[in-house]
Amino acid sequence: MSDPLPKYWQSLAERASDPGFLTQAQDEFAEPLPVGVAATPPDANSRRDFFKLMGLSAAAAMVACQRAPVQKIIPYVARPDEVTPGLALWYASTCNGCSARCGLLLKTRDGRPIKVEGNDEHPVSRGGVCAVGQASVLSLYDASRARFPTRDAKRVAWAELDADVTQALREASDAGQGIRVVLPWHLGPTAEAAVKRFLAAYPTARTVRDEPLGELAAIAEAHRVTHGVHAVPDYRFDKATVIASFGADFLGTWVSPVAFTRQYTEARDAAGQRKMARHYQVEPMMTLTGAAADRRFVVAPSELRLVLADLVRRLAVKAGRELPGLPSAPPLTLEESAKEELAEALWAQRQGALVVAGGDDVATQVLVNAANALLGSEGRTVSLADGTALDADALSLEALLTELRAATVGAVLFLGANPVYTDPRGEELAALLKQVPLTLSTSDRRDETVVHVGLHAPEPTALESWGDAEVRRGVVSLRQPAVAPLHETRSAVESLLQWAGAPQPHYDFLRARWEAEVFPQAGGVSFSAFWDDALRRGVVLLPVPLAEAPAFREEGLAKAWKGAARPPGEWELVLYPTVAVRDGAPANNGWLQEVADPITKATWGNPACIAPARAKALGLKDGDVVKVRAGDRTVSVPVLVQAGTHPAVIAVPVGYGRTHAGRVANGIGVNAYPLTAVREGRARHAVPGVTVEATGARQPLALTQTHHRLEGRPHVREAELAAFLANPRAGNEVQAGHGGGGHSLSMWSGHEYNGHRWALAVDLSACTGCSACVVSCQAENNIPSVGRDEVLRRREMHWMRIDRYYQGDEANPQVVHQPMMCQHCENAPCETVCPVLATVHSSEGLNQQVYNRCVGTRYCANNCPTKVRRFNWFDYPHDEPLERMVLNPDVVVRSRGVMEKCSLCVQRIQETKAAANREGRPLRDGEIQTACQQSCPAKAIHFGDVNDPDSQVARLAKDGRAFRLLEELNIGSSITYLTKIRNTGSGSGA
Amino acid sequence: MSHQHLSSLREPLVTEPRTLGQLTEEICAPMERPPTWKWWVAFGIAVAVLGTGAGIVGYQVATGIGVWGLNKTIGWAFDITNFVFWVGIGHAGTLISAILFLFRQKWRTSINRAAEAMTLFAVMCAALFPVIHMGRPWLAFWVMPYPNDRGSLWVNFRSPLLWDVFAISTYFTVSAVFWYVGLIPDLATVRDRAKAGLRKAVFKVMSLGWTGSHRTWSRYETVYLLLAGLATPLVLSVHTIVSMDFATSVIPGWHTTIFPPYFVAGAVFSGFAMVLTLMIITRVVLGYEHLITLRHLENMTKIIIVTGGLVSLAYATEFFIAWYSGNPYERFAFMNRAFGPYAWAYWIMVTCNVVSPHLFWFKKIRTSPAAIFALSLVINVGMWFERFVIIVTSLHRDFLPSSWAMYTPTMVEVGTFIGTFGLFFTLFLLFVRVLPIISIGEVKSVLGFARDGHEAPQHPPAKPVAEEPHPVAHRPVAAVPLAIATRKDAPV
Amino acid sequence: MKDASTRIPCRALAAGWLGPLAALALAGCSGPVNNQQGYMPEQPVAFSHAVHAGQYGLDCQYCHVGAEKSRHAGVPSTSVCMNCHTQVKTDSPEIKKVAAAVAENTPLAWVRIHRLPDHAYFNHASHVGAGLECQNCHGPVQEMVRVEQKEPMTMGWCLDCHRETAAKQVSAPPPSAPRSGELLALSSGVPAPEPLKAPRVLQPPTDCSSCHR
Amino acid sequence: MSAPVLIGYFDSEAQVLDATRAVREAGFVLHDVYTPYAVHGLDDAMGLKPSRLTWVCFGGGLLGCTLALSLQLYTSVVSWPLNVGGKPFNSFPAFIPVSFELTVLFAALSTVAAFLLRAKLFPGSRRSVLPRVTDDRFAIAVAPREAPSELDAAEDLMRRHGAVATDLLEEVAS
Repeated sequence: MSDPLPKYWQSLAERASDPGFLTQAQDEFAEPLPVGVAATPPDANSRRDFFKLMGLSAAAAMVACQRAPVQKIIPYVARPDEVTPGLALWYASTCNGCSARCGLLLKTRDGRPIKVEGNDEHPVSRGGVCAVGQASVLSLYDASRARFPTRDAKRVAWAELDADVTQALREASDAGQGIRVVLPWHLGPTAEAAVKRFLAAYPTARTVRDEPLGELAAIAEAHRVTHGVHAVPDYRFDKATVIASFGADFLGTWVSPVAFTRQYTEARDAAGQRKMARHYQVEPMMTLTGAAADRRFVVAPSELRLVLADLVRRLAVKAGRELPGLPSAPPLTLEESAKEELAEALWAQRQGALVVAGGDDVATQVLVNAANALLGSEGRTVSLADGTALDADALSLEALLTELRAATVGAVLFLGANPVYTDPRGEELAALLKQVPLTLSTSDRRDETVVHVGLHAPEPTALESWGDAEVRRGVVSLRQPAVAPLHETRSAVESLLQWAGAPQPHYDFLRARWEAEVFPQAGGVSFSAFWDDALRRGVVLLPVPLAEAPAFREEGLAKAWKGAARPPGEWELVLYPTVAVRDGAPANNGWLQEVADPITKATWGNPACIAPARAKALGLKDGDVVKVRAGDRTVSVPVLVQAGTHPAVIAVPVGYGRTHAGRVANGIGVNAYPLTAVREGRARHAVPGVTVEATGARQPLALTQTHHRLEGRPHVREAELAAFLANPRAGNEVQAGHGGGGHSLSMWSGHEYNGHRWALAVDLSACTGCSACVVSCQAENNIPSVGRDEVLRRREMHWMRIDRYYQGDEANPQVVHQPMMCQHCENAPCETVCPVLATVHSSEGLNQQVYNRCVGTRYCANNCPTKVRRFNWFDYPHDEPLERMVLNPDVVVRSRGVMEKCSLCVQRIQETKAAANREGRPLRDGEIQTACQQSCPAKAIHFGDVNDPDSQVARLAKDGRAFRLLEELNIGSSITYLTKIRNTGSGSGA
Repeated sequence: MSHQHLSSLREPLVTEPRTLGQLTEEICAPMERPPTWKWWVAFGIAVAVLGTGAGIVGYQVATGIGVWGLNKTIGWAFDITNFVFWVGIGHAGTLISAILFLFRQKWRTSINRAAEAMTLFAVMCAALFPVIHMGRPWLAFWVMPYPNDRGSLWVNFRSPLLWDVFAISTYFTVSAVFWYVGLIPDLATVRDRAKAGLRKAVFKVMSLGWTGSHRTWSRYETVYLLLAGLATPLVLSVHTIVSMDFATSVIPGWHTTIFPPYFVAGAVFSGFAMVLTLMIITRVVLGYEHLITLRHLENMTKIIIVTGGLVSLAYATEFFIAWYSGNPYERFAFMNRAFGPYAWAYWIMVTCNVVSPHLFWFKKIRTSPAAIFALSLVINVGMWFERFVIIVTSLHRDFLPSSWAMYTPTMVEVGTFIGTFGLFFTLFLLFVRVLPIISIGEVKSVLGFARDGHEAPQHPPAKPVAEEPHPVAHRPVAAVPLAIATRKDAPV
Repeated sequence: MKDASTRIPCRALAAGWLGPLAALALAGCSGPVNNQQGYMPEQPVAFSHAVHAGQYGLDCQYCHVGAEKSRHAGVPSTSVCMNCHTQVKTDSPEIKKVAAAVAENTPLAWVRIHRLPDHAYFNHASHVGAGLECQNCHGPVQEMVRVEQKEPMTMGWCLDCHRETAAKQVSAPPPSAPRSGELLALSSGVPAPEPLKAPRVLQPPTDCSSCHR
Repeated sequence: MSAPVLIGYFDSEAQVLDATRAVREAGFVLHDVYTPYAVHGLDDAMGLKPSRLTWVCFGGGLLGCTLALSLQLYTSVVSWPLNVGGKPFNSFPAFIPVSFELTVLFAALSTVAAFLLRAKLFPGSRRSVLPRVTDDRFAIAVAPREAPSELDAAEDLMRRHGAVATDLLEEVAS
């Protein structure tokens, strides 16, 4: 595939060498016109160039009266009924970004999906969407996607491909050779049905389940051991009164982070419920979840299981139970008091407690099950009955490799799996695939696995295809396409049905299955009415009969003790998924690459985290490249000195170093998957006994924040739960003025705001820092991704960022996240200094930035005390025609040389106001939602009219927890922050 | 009628006094001769630097401000540093001309013309930066208030940048007018010396028909005095307003009331340093040692000691106030200046601006042109760093630690700065070639004072004067051979 | 006798001082760049608004369907023409062009006349909802055989109307869109929402972000 | 009018001062004195009144200040009042710098313009210049009242006060 222009130029030289730069056609503030009123593509004499020349030319006055070039209007020949140019259509759907399957609303304008929002009616995700879900709309327009099926990298027709596949499958089947379908765990019931039909068609066919990080597999396997069910339970953090997590990043990446974040926030709503679940986190490295924890203990990865075993032993003692073969605790680095505190806290709450663990270790999960069983929380905070069963008959990747080595496999089909990249045995797999007669992948791009298979039958993205999901028993959601497939692609379900000899469109298959299986459960008269309603809502709640979950069995427990000794070796490697790029599947996405990791604040790469003490001892600084050796594999990676990391740990994110993901992700970061250990046939992402050596090379890190301490400044305020319950202003006593005592002295009397007055309230207690809002803002407001070089120059363009500060001991600091956007100051320092009135105040209290008036002095940004203004240093690329489709036509694209910043989603304010006006009614509180607010899984952001005394924002602004930034400057910020409440004290709040 | 009293102890302002005619000859001769190879070399270098700078600016305008090293936190650095630096340089010219004129400091006469020219050229260099630092410089005209079809969207008169627009353009205009008015009599002198031809035609137009009429001289003196009186507060206001770019902001390290006097003192300080730099070169190259005497240089070094002291006091006061205010952001900003990542720049500034001027307490240094020259360069460097320190160290770490960042200039920024020196020296070298760089009329009047108090020593004229009839207007006059006959008469 | 200096002082003075001033004034006077007032290009089909909207009195929104609910009034899809012209004047060469376009499924490329710069947001629905006649901005289109831009359509022109309307306290016409609950009330007998107490007084915004965002 | 003018040339400031005073005391009409630089005391000697340009300067400044304030008030308060940083439309203190600058600008430009107009200085002036008066020579021009005999008397007077040459011109411009 040819890339006419690199989306992210790597250097200025590269950009400068673009010969067409000055004459390149680009409209100033170009707004792609909707299909119904399409304009001709701007020609070489666009207005901006015209101005450029005019400004530089001495003959300015003479040419100023020239007319602009002719534009054409291309109307539809026949307009589809539902499309009115200029009006958005929303489709309820289900996310396919990870196994969580959150409910979505897809916004389309003139036939193009332009924004992903959460579906408030979805009972699990409840309106939240994570960064990956938000970014999926950009992946839809990814220019690196496969556009047609191929055989040996050459284009073929679908019919031809189908003929090939069917024949090869038949031959393999006839020869008794295995047919192996490599799949992820969660496909959704309908897709599973299609798989079953395929397996039924070919007796030698079996599934191989591959999940890059093995977390679900470990949980399901542990439940097979302890409960006899191969399933992942439904976790209910909202019902928990104390939470203990052993390395599970359940707010960031583990199982269903969006749903868990909302549940977690509710369990910890100190202001609303006057109580707060205490959260213990035991982990080897700082995760998003650890950053939110009240009590955090840093242990080595190899110690996690030991600490957990010790906990189980203590709980058993408290419960007065004898567990077979319980050894006495080996010596641990974790103090006795901490271990006892943890056990005591959990035991005090018993059924309200919830113990979870991350990682791919089955024994650890077995211990977790034991702990939950001892506490009696099964069926309450963790419910196996409401969980999802996973394919129990699936082969492991190791089994597939064994078969391949024995040459007993006749066909391998990869459906949404990329093991050549994600598995340490990928190289061997790739080599073995060569001898298999039929190899095929349905990946949406020519990825690392596709290059080693013969046939490529590309799938459309989730936004172009049908599907369904059941994330909790009785919660069934539909995925419907928001746009017809952009390319010559076909969904894997349709392909499987085709190859199974039962060709049927995906839609028909889905609808038929729903009619046969879902509708009877839901009850009702008319299926078509039920179906239409299901499509409209996106989710169906089925009545759930009482189910008895199998009980905990102690058999497997003894096995979990084994191998408890801490392995030798100086370093332990932890391979972990980041909040943005996860296992690497969505890597080719500029929004995800550029959103800063909530903890490390790194973009465009995967630096290895090491502990500050260790870094000091070794003389390593941020950006020093080290060589990590695990067995015979080595990877060179720059280090990042990360507070809260265990001194023995080097933690490297996976998902980077892609070679065949596309032009955005290729070559960004290093691929850490090869360092994964393989033990007992399983890929293990905690690798003890690695060596780390400095290379002396340096590779600067593209960080968006380089100073991590507040320097004693009161920008973030927090209080202990007990103190807060006693005094709602606790922690918030620091008032304006350098020495206290707020002042409202001013030379001026200010302006009155008689109508609306918009404001935000941000709850620091709820915010986990997950950064979904950052990506949502980027999508809504046409914010460019600027690339690694520009981030290195500290020029990221995000209108909204999340400041992350550390307090206390850098070995295990307390963390606070502060979403930071334009504060819409009443007395805005930026406005006063703009010479051309490009930024002034609106009558509704907004600090407006008028891009087309801006001449770009940057004085406003200098004078902004919160540094939220962003300058267009260059014309950031919006030149890939496909990727331009994602632009929001209600927001202009800014040209170079102008300042931009958060507008509080003024386009949404106006759209909703205009709608209310047309209906002749007043606005309702909560009717307008900013993009950041909408996507926030924790519902930490509230928008509204402070002039309306009944609005939530007005109430929050008067709350005891409310404070505003830099009040002593008398800037009159419109953004209210609410103090962060922690529950670290012993026993007072739980 | 009598002249004002002059002490007999007073040293002559112009040594080796000579006749009026010799003086005219001496000042005008360099510009009437073909340029020397030295001039050509210097001019060639200056034009090359200017051309390179223009190319760099063109690249920047075509590509975007991104070619500079600025970022989301540091929105100004080299650009505004250079702007303030050049505006500061531009201060001494009008100050020497206007304030010293009002204070009747007759010693100004040898240096005021060149100093004023320096002002103009420096202000040109300075004015370049506010334009090219814009993201969209082709829209720079939007800072002017003019009626338009945007509902008549005007400009923000509350913005210090807009004040700057008015201050800098007024300063440039008034300085140019002041300079030009001062030039008119000398232009007439050059006109009357020139043979018919292009030179004569050009100077004829430029001298506006000046005849030396005393009725005009009398009004001229009034105008000159008025302009001096207007220029003096103007000079002070310009740097005051420039300082308000910072002082009216909210950024710790910028938001201080001491800035106006501090900036004015700094500007005078740096301006005099630049005048010294240029004058020392000029007097050597053009052989003006007797016109720009050691006494001139020494007087200027004394001003440098005073203004250097003022600047030092300002530095100290800033620190004191930062501590005394109790404002933690202020305190941090100043600690960060002195001990933060840009401490090296701060200590360069202190060394150059606080320590080095004190060397002028030594007479030996004060009277050694080479030493003065070296120190003037040191002070210029120091004053550049002062602006850099104020701008960059205040911005790079302000209120929210999350946004703290570092700044490193790019070659484009350095190149642009060097390019402005090309512009400055190109203009200055042209000025040296085409206009009398010393005010002939004023030096003549000073010569009169000198001559009245001291018996003029006899000495041969500097150079034989061509035996050609002096041009006498366009109307032939019958009885003027005498005029030529008395040309070489001994002084009366 | 008169010296040259006393003969022509006025002319010379004028040449000396006013010349450069005049040059400056000329250079500074640049007309509104986006003002296409009077623009009347030829269209691919000689469609006459005078006939359709004038003579036959077709409602503007019969063809421009988006005007009431969307930011775009919308140019009608080609098939809309064929609603009538499958029967009417089918032999006209202009109609044949349209019919051919429909048959070939290729859209007609009309020349855009009224256009605001990309950085100016304009919403037809808000203006139609506020009771503005199309002619207020588009001129007497029903009299135009070939459409031309009548009004300057500059920012100042927009603002003048917004300011005047605000000053005059004009009331909005009754809402065009059904209010929440109204349709439900019609079909199911649920109590209808409260009737509007008073017509809304138009508050045309003059905030920058109303149009620039 | 073509009355001849008598020119006397002098070599020094002192002589020309003496001669001027003498010519005027003798009752001759002093047309003008031409000098290469501004000779102090010559105003007295010629009996010139103080210039009224100071008033022009004051008026210009007043005009500039008024215009500046009116412009700022009109644009910020009347034409399109905008809420800038919460400051009132009439942010008077912020209007002072521009008012000051325009005051100075108008004062300076109007003074110089008035001077140039009054002194009839303009580009393209073709006025004749006496030889060497812009170099090292001083000249007194006497406009005779009546007969040529007067001219002789005047010439004699100037010669006595040190004139190195005299000349008779039909007319010179002042």
